[in-house]
Amino acid sequence: MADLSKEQLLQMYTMMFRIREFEAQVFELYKSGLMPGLAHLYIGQEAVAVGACSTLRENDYITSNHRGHGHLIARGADTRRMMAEILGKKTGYCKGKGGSMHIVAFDRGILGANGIVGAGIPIATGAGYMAKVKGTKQVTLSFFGDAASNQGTFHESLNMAGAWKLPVVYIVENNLYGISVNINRVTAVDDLSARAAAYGMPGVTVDGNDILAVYDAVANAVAFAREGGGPTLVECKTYRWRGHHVGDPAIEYRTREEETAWKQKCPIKRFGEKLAGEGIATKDELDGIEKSVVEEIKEAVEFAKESPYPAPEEAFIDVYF
Amino acid sequence: MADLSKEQLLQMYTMMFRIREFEAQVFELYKSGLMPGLAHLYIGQEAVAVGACSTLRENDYITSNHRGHGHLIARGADTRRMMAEILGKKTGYCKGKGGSMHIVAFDRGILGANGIVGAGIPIATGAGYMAKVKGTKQVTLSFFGDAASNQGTFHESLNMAGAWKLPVVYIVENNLYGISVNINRVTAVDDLSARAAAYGMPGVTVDGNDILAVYDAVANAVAFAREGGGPTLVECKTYRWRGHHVGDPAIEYRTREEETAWKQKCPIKRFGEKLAGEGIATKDELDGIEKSVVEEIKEAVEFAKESPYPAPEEAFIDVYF
Amino acid sequence: MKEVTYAQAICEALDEEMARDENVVLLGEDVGIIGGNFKTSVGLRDKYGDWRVKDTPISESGFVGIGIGSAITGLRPVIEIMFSDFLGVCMDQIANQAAKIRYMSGGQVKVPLTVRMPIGGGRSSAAQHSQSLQAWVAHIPGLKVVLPSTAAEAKGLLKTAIRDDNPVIFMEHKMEYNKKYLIPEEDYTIPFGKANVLRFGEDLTIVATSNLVNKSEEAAKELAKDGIKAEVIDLRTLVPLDKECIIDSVKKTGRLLIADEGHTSFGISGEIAFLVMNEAFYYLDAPVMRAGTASVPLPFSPALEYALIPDTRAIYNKARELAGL
Amino acid sequence: MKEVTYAQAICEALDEEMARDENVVLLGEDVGIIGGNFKTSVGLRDKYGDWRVKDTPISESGFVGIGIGSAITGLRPVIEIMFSDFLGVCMDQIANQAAKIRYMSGGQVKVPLTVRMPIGGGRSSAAQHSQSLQAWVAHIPGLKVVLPSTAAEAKGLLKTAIRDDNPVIFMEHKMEYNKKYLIPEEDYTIPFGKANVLRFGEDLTIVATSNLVNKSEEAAKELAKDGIKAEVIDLRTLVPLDKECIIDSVKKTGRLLIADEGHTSFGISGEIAFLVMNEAFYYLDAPVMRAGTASVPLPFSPALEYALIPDTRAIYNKARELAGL
Ligand SMILES: Cc1ncc(C[n+]2csc(CCOP(=O)(O)OP(=O)(O)O)c2C)c(N)n1
Ligand SMILES: Cc1ncc(C[n+]2csc(CCOP(=O)(O)OP(=O)(O)O)c2C)c(N)n1
Ligand SMILES: [Mg+2]
Ligand SMILES: [Mg+2]
Repeated sequence: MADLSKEQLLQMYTMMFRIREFEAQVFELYKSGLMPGLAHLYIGQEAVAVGACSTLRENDYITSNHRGHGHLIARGADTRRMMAEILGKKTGYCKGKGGSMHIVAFDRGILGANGIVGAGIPIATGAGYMAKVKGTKQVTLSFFGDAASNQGTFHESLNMAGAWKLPVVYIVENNLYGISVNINRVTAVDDLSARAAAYGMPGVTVDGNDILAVYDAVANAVAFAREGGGPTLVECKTYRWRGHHVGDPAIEYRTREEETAWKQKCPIKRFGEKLAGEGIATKDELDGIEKSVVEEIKEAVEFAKESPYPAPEEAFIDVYF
Repeated sequence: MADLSKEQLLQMYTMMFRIREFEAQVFELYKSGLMPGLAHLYIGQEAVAVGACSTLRENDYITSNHRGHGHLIARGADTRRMMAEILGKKTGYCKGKGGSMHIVAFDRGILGANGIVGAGIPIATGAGYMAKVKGTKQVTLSFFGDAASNQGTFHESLNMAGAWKLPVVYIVENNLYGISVNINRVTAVDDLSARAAAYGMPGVTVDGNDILAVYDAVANAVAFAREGGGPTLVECKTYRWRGHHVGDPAIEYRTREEETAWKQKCPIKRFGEKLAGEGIATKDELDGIEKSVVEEIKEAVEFAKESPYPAPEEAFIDVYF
Repeated sequence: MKEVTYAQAICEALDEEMARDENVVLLGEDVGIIGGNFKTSVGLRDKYGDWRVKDTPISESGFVGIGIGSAITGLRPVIEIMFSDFLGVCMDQIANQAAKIRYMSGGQVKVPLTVRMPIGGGRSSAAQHSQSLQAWVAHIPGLKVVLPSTAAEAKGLLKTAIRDDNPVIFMEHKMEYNKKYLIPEEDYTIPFGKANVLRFGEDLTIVATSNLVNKSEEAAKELAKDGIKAEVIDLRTLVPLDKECIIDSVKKTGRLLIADEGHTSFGISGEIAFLVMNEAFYYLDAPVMRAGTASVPLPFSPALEYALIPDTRAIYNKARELAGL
Repeated sequence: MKEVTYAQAICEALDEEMARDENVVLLGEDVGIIGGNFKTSVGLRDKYGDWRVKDTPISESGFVGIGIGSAITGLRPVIEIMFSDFLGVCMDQIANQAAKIRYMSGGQVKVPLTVRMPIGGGRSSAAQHSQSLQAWVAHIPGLKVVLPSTAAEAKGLLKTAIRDDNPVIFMEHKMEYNKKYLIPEEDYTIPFGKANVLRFGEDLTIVATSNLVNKSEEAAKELAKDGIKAEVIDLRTLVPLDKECIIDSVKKTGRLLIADEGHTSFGISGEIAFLVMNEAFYYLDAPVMRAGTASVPLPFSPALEYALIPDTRAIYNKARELAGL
């Protein structure tokens, strides 16, 4: 953690906990019937989003996927407007038009979550193309899952990024499953980073539950991209604690043992212990952070609940013919 | 050439020359205005189709692409019905409905040429899935070009074939160009066989102008597939002597030097010299073969020219609602 | 008769056809271990094994292509696309390959392929998981398009689809999966191209698809209270289309309302209106009307979405307007 | 005025817009070194460099997505798809991403993207290279759909498309590329949503798209000899659609023939017929008719293909029938 100040480290801890708490409250809202539709919780994968986004500059970009809350929060999206969007309220980022799977926060360089698996990858590559053409030195991070790496868009995008040395870092969060399907049943390679070789770009696999390992790997990739070296494929091995979405009990397709084993590798607990262990933060400081985050998210939930729904006629705004 | 009898070797020579002569006559028909539309000539790549198809059994399958005449002839399609199809006649394989890019010869296990780049790859994979499910031990060869290996269908198909060990051999004919675009301008890897590693399957690159090298590589892959070992990606480096299609002079995007250099590596001349050099066939035998093939193709052209066009109302046959 | 849900009826059709013909296989995302995202193949993997009920990677173009290649070479595959919205990632295999191969080959090969997918809004699934894209596939020659409105139809029509030697796009409605219906005990199939007249009437005709059929029936009951006798026709299949049934009804009633959940603009209602205008022009007492989804992407918020998707009330109101009330 | 081909007019529009705005870039297969498969970007790579005129791999989903991502972040890309038939391999990026992102984001982002592609048969290109798929894109809210019928229109409408802040699907006709036309010398644009009345008449209206506009004009000349005065309307854009122009004309003539090369079945003619029926029902003296491509895949052999694609004679004959002769 050489190059990270205490402030940055605590900020990273805060972000991870903010995601955890945010998702916990989304789950509550779902159970209490206040959330329309479904949501895909990020709990267990916090180290990936936070480790990766901590390497970015203000004007960099990210694209996300259906499991996007964590990426957005890590990139600094406003939890109030996010929560409002998830409840379908007018005060949400998308005025209620997007919902959990489609949150865009353009002011934070968040080009969008996406409901189509693999569809954000070419879009991220396009942001990279823009940066290359205009020489803006901006870097784009593209977050997607293991299963998305089997979509044609993954292949087509990484091939072009590799050939044209576009400043994009592809982050595949390998949480072992695409809904109910274990990656080993549908893909013969163990490390998805091995696919980088097919595109002439570096590929690296890291422990996705170790935020500092993620930070280091992505920081290198971002620096490489910014200097014109081209793209990198970073595989982060991790696990989603909850079902595929809030309504999935995840009973049939994975074992309780597997779940417990991974929960023992909790990325937040682990990072907290490291910070305490190395005397960077006291237990009290961390507790203090958690308390204030709980408060913040409680307010976000209140804000979302109290916000009005959009008026029906607003459905006809924001589309052009 | 250990395991190949003289008869087989001469058969292979005959096939290569048959393709060369067939394509030469297609070009003539185009220039004389007798051929509707366009055609993509296989001249220069004969060793790939013939070397690969010579490894197959009667009931095996192949899928082809837009540059398909060579694959079909190598697989034993009737040159008369092919030529008739290319001229849009009723006696053609597809009764004039398909044309050069869509010839199917189901009786020869030819599942079809294809006008959509990369689209034959999943179809070949499906034939492999059938063979796996039914345990028929049939193997499918899928022919496609370097540029097709950048389509999402390539990625999705090879991933499934690798994961499920399907009996399919993927043959990428790397002739350096997709129309006018050199592969090096759009892809960062030199050997496309390197992509096999992304799917957990063996990958091999061979000299596509050396028919015996192609034969050996594909024979191994076919045997491996037949025994349940799964798919292989075989890259054959070769070159198309003509433009992308009969109407393309191929002036702007490649040099005359490059063309000459490759023509000096003529796969037919090379194989003929080897056969003569090793005393397997005399110059006269080879000349005899060429003469009879010229005759055969002349007849095919005559047959095609004399055949009637389909009646307009036939357009409404073979489609079902 | 027995009571099953729409999803169970689909599962029964798959089960019966797989038992009947070992060449029938099912491939799709999550169709195996968990029995499908909408529970339409529960228990089938245990019964028929992993090869005949295959969980696929997220590679729609690839596995639709596997369906085509295996169909041409001897299987009778059923492919599940998790949402019809995902047609976008595999449209080439469906529209340029499956639909055209038989024709392009001059009839040498047949493609006994069924591609199933849910359509419809109403679950706050937003713009990429709520579309009803029947207009895309109905426009492509070589594809049959089926839209079952009840569990009984879903089962009978799916069995017909699986036995068909040509590609069939089978569109199920999301909001129907968990609804209970009575279906026949015995083995049965329902033919394509034969619409079902659910209710007879002289005042106006409502031609409906998928889950708007049920809503149209409800609307008709309301209309009856107003003294308006509406004839309700369940199209069942868009391709083939039962023109005769539609025309005969309109000739009788002189008024037609088309109820289809797709976006109205350049959707399927235009074709039916064109047909009716050409075959029953002088019988029409009023312009053909339609109830469909407004032409904007489907928004997430229920506050916005519900207003856009036609419901019983919308159909009722349009019908009253059509009747001149 | 000066004489240029339809292809050159497109090239001029690209050149002028690239010179005017450095954010305009062109990506597609073979658009660079050889200046495009149909020669619509000759010389542009030499002039603007490899990054602004990019030869892409055969990865339509990927490079349409590059168009979207770069459009959202500041470029104004023009993407060339070599044939409209290939929409099948990139429809998700076009219909689920480009068309919906602005809406789904609640208006936070705009997508100034133009996607060009040729449509049409007549070149013995067979089933996968001859389609006119305007019905697919016109059905999706969020996409503008443009079909220029002449070189002058191609240039003026393409410049408007490039300057538009929303995704525009720009469909060029293959058979037009090498035709010569006179176009204005000076810089000009043509607005979307304004149809062009090419010929005035009282007896019937022909509403046409793309290269059937020219054929409709020719047919109208023939009809004039028979004493039938046909009004010919060039739609120019399907979305936005100039309803007023169509309705006004039909109110005058009472008879409408729609000429569009797409497959007639579930194609765009139904929507126009529906519209006219609803807005001019009592002015119609006869059912709306249409000239389009029969609903079978396009066959290769000229002997089969020509009979299926509407030509001047087909339009003429339909019009006579419509006029009651
Ligand atoms: C093209 C497409 N196919 C299928 C789906 C349905 N779907 C949504 S999420 C998902 C699994 C994605 O798995 P992965 O990419 O590993 O991300 P994770 O959910 O594990 O975070 C699937 C199949 C979709 N949204 N888009
Ligand atoms: C999806 C799709 N995109 C583009 C095309 C146009 N096209 C036809 S052949 C071709 C180049 C194919 O190159 P390659 O795969 O290397 O085969 P080769 O022509 O070199 O034999 C292209 C771009 C197409 N037919 N299909
Ligand atoms: Mg996953
Ligand atoms: Mg090539």
